[in-house]
Amino acid sequence: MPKGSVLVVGGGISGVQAALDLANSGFLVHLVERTTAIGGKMSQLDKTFPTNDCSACILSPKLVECGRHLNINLLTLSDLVSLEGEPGNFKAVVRQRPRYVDPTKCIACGLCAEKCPKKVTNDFNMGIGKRKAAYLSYPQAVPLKYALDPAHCIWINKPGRCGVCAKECPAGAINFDDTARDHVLEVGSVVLAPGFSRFNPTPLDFTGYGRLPNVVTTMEFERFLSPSGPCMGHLERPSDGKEPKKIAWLQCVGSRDINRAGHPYCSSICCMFALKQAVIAKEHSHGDFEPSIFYMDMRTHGKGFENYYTRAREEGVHFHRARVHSIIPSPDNQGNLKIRYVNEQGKVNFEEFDMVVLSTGLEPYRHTIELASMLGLELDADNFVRTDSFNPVATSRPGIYVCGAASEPKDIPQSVVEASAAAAEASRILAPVRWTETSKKVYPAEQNIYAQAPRIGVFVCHCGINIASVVDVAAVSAYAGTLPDVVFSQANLFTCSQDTINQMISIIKEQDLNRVVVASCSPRTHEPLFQETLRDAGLNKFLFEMANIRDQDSWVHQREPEKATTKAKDLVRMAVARVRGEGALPYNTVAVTKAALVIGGGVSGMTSALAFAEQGYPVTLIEQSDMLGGNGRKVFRNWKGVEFLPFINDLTARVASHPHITVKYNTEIKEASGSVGKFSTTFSDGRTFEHGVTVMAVGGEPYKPEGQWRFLHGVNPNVHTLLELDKKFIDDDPTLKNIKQAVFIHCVGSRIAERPYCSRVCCTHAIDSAVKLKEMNPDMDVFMLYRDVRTYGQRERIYQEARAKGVVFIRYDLERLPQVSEKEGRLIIKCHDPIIDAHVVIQPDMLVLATAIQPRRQSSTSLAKFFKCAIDSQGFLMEAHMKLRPVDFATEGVFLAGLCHYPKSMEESIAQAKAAAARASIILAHDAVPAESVTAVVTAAKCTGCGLCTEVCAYNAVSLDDNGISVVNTSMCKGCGACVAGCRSDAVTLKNIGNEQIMATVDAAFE
Amino acid sequence: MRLQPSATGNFLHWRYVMTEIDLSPLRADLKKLFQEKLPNARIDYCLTCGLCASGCPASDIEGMDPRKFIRYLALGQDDLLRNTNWLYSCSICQRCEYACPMGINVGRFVYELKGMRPKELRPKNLQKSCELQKESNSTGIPNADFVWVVGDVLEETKANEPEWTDLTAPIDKVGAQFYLNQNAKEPTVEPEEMVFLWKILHAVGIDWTYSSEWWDGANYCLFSGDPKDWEYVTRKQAETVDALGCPTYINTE
Amino acid sequence: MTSKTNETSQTNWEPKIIAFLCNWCSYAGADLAGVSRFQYPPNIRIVRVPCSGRVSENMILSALKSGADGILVSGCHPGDCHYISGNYFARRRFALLGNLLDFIGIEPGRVNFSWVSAAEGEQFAEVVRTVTEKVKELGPATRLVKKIEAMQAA
Amino acid sequence: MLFSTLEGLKRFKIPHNFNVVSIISLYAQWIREGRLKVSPAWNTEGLKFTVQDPCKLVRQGLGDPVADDLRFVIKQVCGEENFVEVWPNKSNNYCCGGGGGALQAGFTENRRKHGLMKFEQLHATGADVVITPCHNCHTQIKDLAAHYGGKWQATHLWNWIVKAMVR
Repeated sequence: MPKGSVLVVGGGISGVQAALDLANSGFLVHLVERTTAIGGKMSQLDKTFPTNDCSACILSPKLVECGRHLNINLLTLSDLVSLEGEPGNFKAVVRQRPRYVDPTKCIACGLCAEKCPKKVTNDFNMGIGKRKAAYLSYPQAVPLKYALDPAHCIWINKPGRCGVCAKECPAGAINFDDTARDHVLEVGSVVLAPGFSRFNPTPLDFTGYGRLPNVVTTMEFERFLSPSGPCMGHLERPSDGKEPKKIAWLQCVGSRDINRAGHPYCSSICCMFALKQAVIAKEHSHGDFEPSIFYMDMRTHGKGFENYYTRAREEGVHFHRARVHSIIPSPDNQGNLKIRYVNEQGKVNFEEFDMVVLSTGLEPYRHTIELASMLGLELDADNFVRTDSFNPVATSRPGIYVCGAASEPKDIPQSVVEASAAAAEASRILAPVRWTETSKKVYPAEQNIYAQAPRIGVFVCHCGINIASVVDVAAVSAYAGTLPDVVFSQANLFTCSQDTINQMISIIKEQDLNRVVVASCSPRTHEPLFQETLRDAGLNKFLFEMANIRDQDSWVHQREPEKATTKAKDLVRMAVARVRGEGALPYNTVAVTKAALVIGGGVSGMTSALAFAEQGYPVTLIEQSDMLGGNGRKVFRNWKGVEFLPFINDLTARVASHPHITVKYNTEIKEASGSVGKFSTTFSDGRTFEHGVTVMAVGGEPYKPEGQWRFLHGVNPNVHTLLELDKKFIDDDPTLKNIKQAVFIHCVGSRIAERPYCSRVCCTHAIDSAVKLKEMNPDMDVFMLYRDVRTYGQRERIYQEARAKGVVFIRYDLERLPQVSEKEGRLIIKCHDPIIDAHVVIQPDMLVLATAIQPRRQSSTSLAKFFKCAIDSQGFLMEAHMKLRPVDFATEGVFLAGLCHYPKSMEESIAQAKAAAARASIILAHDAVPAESVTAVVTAAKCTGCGLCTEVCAYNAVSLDDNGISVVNTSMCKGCGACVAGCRSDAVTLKNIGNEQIMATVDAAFE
Repeated sequence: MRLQPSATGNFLHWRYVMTEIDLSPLRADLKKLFQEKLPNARIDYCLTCGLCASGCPASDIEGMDPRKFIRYLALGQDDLLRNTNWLYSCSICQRCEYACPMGINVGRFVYELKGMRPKELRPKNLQKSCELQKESNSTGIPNADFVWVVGDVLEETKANEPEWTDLTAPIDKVGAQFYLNQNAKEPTVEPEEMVFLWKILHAVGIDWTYSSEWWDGANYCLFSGDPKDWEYVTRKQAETVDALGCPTYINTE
Repeated sequence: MTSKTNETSQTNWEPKIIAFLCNWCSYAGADLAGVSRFQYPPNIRIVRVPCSGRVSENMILSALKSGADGILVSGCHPGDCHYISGNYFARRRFALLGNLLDFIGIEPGRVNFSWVSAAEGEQFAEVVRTVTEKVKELGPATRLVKKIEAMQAA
Repeated sequence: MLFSTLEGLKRFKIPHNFNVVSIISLYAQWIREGRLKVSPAWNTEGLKFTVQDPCKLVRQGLGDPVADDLRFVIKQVCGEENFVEVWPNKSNNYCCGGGGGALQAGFTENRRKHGLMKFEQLHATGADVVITPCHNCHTQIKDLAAHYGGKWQATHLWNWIVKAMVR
């Protein structure tokens, strides 16, 4: 029998996500982290693109959950030193270096650091500023335990000397004789998420990095921006602490460079990273701030990225399509930097900046390379872990999976998708031993507060500077203390951080609180975290309210601090009034139907279905056409040259023959009802299918060129779209060889007003097609008319290969579209080459249009109705959170994968499909899932039996019993309150959101 | 292609300015020639990012910069490249290649194009310097004059400066440890500048010698772009030093 | 009645507006306005409700009674409602309530209804700006306000 | 000159049994070995020096090591505090515009336009003397001073070494 546990190496966002998915679906996880705390590079970020969320705010809930998860054994300061065995039965030896602080005793009071005399460069802040030898890597670290730095601690190096921390520590947690320990772990699978490191620009002398203090890397600049950074979020430049007014970002430092930096690939995230920093820096500085970005191609190819780029332009970020040779100190004013650049017309410009930020690229982490050689894993030409074209998380050794930037430079959403996909793969062969090595969470006994007078505790949050920079948090906290029934009020720097969470638990017990109000950010993101804290303190989790004084106050009234503070006081008073009237509610659950419905028979749909089936769950896969494969069948090969058709045929065969999968062709959904755990869907053939989870993989469709983007498509026979050209490749069309000249036009229908998004894959697809044509006939002239070449990540290799084969790239923009005309059937294309400022005329035998990918609008909208999921302005399905829940919908139990989410490549769709299955199998792994506790309840005496409530209820959860009194079925009730608003005799109310609570809240707004 | 009169009014400075290029077919003969001759030419790798132009002091001269130069090559505008006087503004200093992400050495193609110009169309006294170089040295003074000037200046120094009476400036001393080359400018125009060097070598006390033939270290045939001439002169210099049997060749720059 | 007017002279008087926002769409839209830092006037006080269908007529009248100068109820666009039909009921309910409000002399523009989705941060800020402007023009609400003149008597 | 010999021998595979060195590295070696004793004492009124890194000697020749030797010698000869560093420098320095036959080719206006960045760079140091260990740089930088109004004199190294020599 295989082992029911998994080893996850690496505690960054990818490792943490994989660990949570695995632990929540029934496996014991050993999470091995090299440093003293999990969070990885993301914890060093101030804000994250494209949502501008504060990184800590969306990361700490996951870290706190991971830190306190019963089935995650967190091993910090640890490395995997050896691994034997085969899939299902691995024996891993993990060496844990000494922390010199006993985690069970340390209460993170910080006295050891305060008193420690030894100053050390703070590598969390990228070497800017100092920390002590006794240290905590960052304020919201998980686990929140101090550690002694063996390299610098005086006592450890010369025993008997210093030892101040041991004297000062109130908990006696310091232990100088702490030694390394080896843990022998028997696990079923291994997931590697060791992350990446940033390119060190010092060897590039022309950047002046390392000699000119005001030349910094993006990671260092991020620490300047961060409120927990060296200068608390106020921008001060290193040389003289002055607030910089003009900053330049230089792109592609260490990437797309085969001369000095030796990295031919594109690091895929630096463009968005620089854009975000420019926008956020502009927000930090009050008044005139001029950010400029020097780039080759602006690569904003992810979901919501192109909008972000457009908004950055509107907000005054200057863009120069020019790379810079050298950065030199300005001769006249001290500390400034002078840049000479040439714009595209060849005009020489000089400009001076207060600071220059180098967008340094990503590199394989040297520990990953050591780890890979120890485990015998193959690396690719760039030293990243080699993965399979059709299984992006599988390494060359079975049973060991990889996710995150260790296999290719990628952004956080893609790393999170791959983490869940790796969880799916890791748990595939362990399905039979689910829940065998895990333990159940036992909550303390719940205190009955029914008879008690309200004793309310209020916790007001600074959220770093996000709230505190506008709202006077201390005043609000003091004011809260004066409110009736409020017996405790406290302000915190980060209420969602683990130490404050633990503090809350003890405060609730010590102060004997029976209701809690947290004034901080939005309940939509943080309510579950705080409700869990109430349960850990023995309090019913529904005795809780939040006052949203950040997203709905400090962030939106930044220029009116006093009014924002008064509003904050009102919101706290309203929350207190609301929580006062609330009572404890039961924890209802819904039994889970252990079956899955997958909608859409393309590659994503099939991959999800297989992932479910291989875990032993029955799946029904419905496809509207009569064939599986979807768009996958129309595409020829990926950029690595691997043809798709053999893979798709094999996948189709496996799906069609798998005992657990029922495929229904020519099937649509007629009607769907129910919610997580208990959906029931009726198909067009009238049959109904009960299932617990749903995965939507309805795919997308190519844009049909029209209007000014038609370029004679459908008029001249030699004009094709990429898919039409692929058809010729698949059919091995002999005429292609004797084409003398071919022209491709990029961005046909994408990145324009009607479709303000980038279709992500057409650059790679078009360039690969050009390379294919050149392979067939090297003497063929091929021209690519592009706006920005977005061959992100290692796809940059195909772009370089195309250029090497003589493909000519000519840039166009919206002001000067290529003109396509024909004379006696011959195509004539006129465009303008900006470099030599000349008009170019080409008369090709073939014109290929890289058309946009758009959503299947009618099928997405109709499905969204059935399953209540949101659709974005472009018609793509809208995930719960763009960054950290990229495969879930806001509606529980429904997941998405493939083109219907956003255009993506085949392997990215495969990763998302496996991820959707992994996230869904968390629900299927449980026999019951929590159902709505906030349900309606009828006071029989008041009910006149008019039946209005039964008519308005969309879930027919209300019915009249035999003597005409209405009764609510709590397992069906979703708590929308339509019946309560409709009832004329105030007979039915919604628990905790009754008319009294709402009216009390409204009245509280006016005291 | 049309001619654009240059500000200076000097006919030689008119520049060919592109207005409309017909790329059907695309005949980039020069590019193909360079690619066959120089395997890692990488002309096509160019990303047109402009980094070279931003680092080149000769950008925006004769309407040209390293990026445009490579672009004209890629788009087959060979006549313009053959005729541009920018060939003599680019000093082949390789600063473009130093930071270019694709490591393209633009100067290498400038060198080739300079060599392709028929000798009579090359700038007069640059070509003349190379011809003289092939005879003896870049300024063309007879070897005997060089030997005489060295001797004369040596005697004058020893006479006027008592502490340097034992100063030497050996010529054709077989078996000397160091061979010293000598730029032709000093003996031709500023002979006294050579004395400083002799004094230093004397103070250090090393065993050195000039040669009476092929003594000029310069090589204008590199600048005129003629590989055969450049080789001829270098080979002559090498033979001279080997004939004297000196193990170390000191370049006075 | 009077305590309200003399306490705030006409010029720097700031209306207080109660906003009932449905949790799934408009409340999320308000959050998005925050994340995108779209600034809007600080006069609204948001009350989170599960669905716009949860807001009944007497809640609005009681809010006016408590002294609200303006009311905003915002839910999902028709068809987007997380609870399928909640916003349809809300729409019909407010069409009828509008007639009653006119009848009892509440100026149009005091009680407002809008659709804002989770992706419409900008639109939410815009709705708040327009409603605040409208209510400011109308001046303080006096019709239904029933304030116990406790301070007055003491 | 160094590049034409070094590169010539390599490119045309000319057999030779000597190695080629720059005299600048020898100066530095001799000073370090004490065989060439120099002292900056002569520089009483603080004459300010800066340097040009000739492309053929540094970037295309022996790289940063010879540029470091060059600076070491200058500082030994004229006093560390009298030396002003230029930016960019060493292997990344600008070309003066005189090399590659530009001086001989006769396009004077273009040559001086090429040298404008070098002029501004040197002008910003405010140095009195620019050490130009290359004959083309020597002529060009002297001409740039004359043309654009620079106050420095362009010299070789050996004059100052002899001035600083301690016998």
